[in-house]
Amino acid sequence: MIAAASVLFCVAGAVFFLAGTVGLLRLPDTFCRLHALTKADNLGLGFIVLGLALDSGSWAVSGKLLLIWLLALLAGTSACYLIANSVLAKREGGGG
Amino acid sequence: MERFALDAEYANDLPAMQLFLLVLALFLLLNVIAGLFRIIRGPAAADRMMAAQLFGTTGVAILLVLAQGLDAPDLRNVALVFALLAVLATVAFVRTQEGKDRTKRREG
Amino acid sequence: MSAAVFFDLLLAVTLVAVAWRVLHAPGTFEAVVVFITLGLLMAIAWARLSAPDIALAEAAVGAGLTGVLLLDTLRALHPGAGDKEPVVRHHPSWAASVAAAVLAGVLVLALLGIPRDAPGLTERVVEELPRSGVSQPVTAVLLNFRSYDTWLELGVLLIAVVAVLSLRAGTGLTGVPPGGAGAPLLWLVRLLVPMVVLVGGYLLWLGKSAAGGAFQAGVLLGAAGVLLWLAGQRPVPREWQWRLLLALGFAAFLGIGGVLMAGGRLLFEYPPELAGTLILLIETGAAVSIGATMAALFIGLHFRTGEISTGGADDT
Amino acid sequence: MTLEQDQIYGITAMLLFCLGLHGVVTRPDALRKIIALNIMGTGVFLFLVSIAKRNAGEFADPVPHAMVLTGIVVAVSASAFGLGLARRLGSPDVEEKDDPPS
Repeated sequence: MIAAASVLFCVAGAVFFLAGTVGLLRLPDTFCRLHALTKADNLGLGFIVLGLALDSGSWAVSGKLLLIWLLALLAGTSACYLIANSVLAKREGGGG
Repeated sequence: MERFALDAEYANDLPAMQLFLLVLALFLLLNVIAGLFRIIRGPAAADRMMAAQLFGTTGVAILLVLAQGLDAPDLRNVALVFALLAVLATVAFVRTQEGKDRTKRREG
Repeated sequence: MSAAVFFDLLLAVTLVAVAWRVLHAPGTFEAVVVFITLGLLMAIAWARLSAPDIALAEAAVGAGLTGVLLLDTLRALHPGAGDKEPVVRHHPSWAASVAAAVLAGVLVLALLGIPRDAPGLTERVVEELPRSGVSQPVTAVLLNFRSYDTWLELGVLLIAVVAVLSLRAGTGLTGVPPGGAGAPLLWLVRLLVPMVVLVGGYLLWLGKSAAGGAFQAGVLLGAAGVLLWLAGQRPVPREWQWRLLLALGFAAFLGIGGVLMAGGRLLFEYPPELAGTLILLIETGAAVSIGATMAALFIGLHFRTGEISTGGADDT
Repeated sequence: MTLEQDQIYGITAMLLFCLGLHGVVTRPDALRKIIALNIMGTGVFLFLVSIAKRNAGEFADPVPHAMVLTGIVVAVSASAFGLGLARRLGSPDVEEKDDPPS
């Protein structure tokens, strides 16, 4: 039962990563792509972490996985913000 | 022929969960490879940097999956370091872009 | 074909293709970003080859520091480039390509000719491991069995810093970083830097029994310094403090080796009951020095961007 | 003949080394030369680690691992020095290309 749930969460995470990659490749505009990127970052890794934590069956491992997810969340969100900001600044400042 | 621990992996007699985790890692690696095309196509520097950032997160996922699949807990620390420092290149990129704008303004 | 073979083959092909693209991308910025990706893929390769210690170092160096150094230098070389990509005229040479291909063929044949059952040094290390003071074989090799190498390597790092600093007018490391960091960046750095230092200390402690140690910890400390500089924070150490931090690892080796020799032993012949403590001492010094070196190498390159207080002749 | 894992990565190592060497010789700009040198180094490291993995029992041969670990840190220091030199010399061989808008 737990193994099934674990596999299910991991597959869900993989689907979000796939969605992020497809978005990265197919979406027409930089800002749209930023949006796709954060989705994949946050949800894909979150689901995979959840699945792996279930499979590990250890609180210590689960805690570490959660910490890694939170750090990746922080990095992804701030990177997205910083890049969007720099693109905006360039559009306004450079007029192009 | 004498077989060592690793060869069990190559000989395709893994437990189901480990096999699933390896396939999952493989799928995530394919995602990175597909994403490489965005870095190659660009067009703007920001697009390339963003794709690199996405790879950082996918890399964290691959390492975590491998840590479990290969039963190598040390790899979780590698993922931890990646999660911590993935943003470093982006910060450097953003700061150098600002620097460019400053120089341009000074010249213009 | 099993999933593991397929994973390795796919990763191997990707590594070669990515390396080719790094070298042949028309734009230099693209080359740098793809090179950062190569670092990530290498970390996965190290993970597959049961080398988590190297994966840790690659994660910190390849994905962190090298990328920052390259991006920063690209900016310094093409300051007015804006969103334009610097493109380099490149004349392909058939002779060089053929020569490289022939060399690759010879090397691959030689590789496949290596005998498969050569023992290597694993057994010797396992034999000596209980007397080394640590339980992690790589740390035992680095800080006990082959401590000469590690000691002299710290000397090489010291020389590298001196070389980088000698390239510019001032010799100081107390320059002013680029200003104007926004509030979100400052917030991020305030959150991240203590965590990076904490994880560095964790890896240093871990080194005696699992993947980790002075090198991984040191590179993380260096990355923390680079992050602070990028966020516009002035380096805290004064001039003499920089020198102390940079020399600490080399000096720790030298001091402990000297004491051992004075006590009638060989250089770095640790008494087995003290070996663990001595190794931790040396590793702490080495981690601090490696961290200071990595930060100094980055900060030391800034003779054009940051206004250097002691020199500044090169400032644009 | 089937390839073992260490041979897959060993061959990759050789190819990376030769690609890097080719780059060092043919690329005119200093920055790309330094990157090419790093790829050569990566090839050497990968070769050493793949050799260490050959016949690995409980763990891989730790001696090559220790060498590569120091090697990575020395490589980044040498690269920093090379980049410093490149900054001093400038790069005259560069022309600007317009980037299409995003």
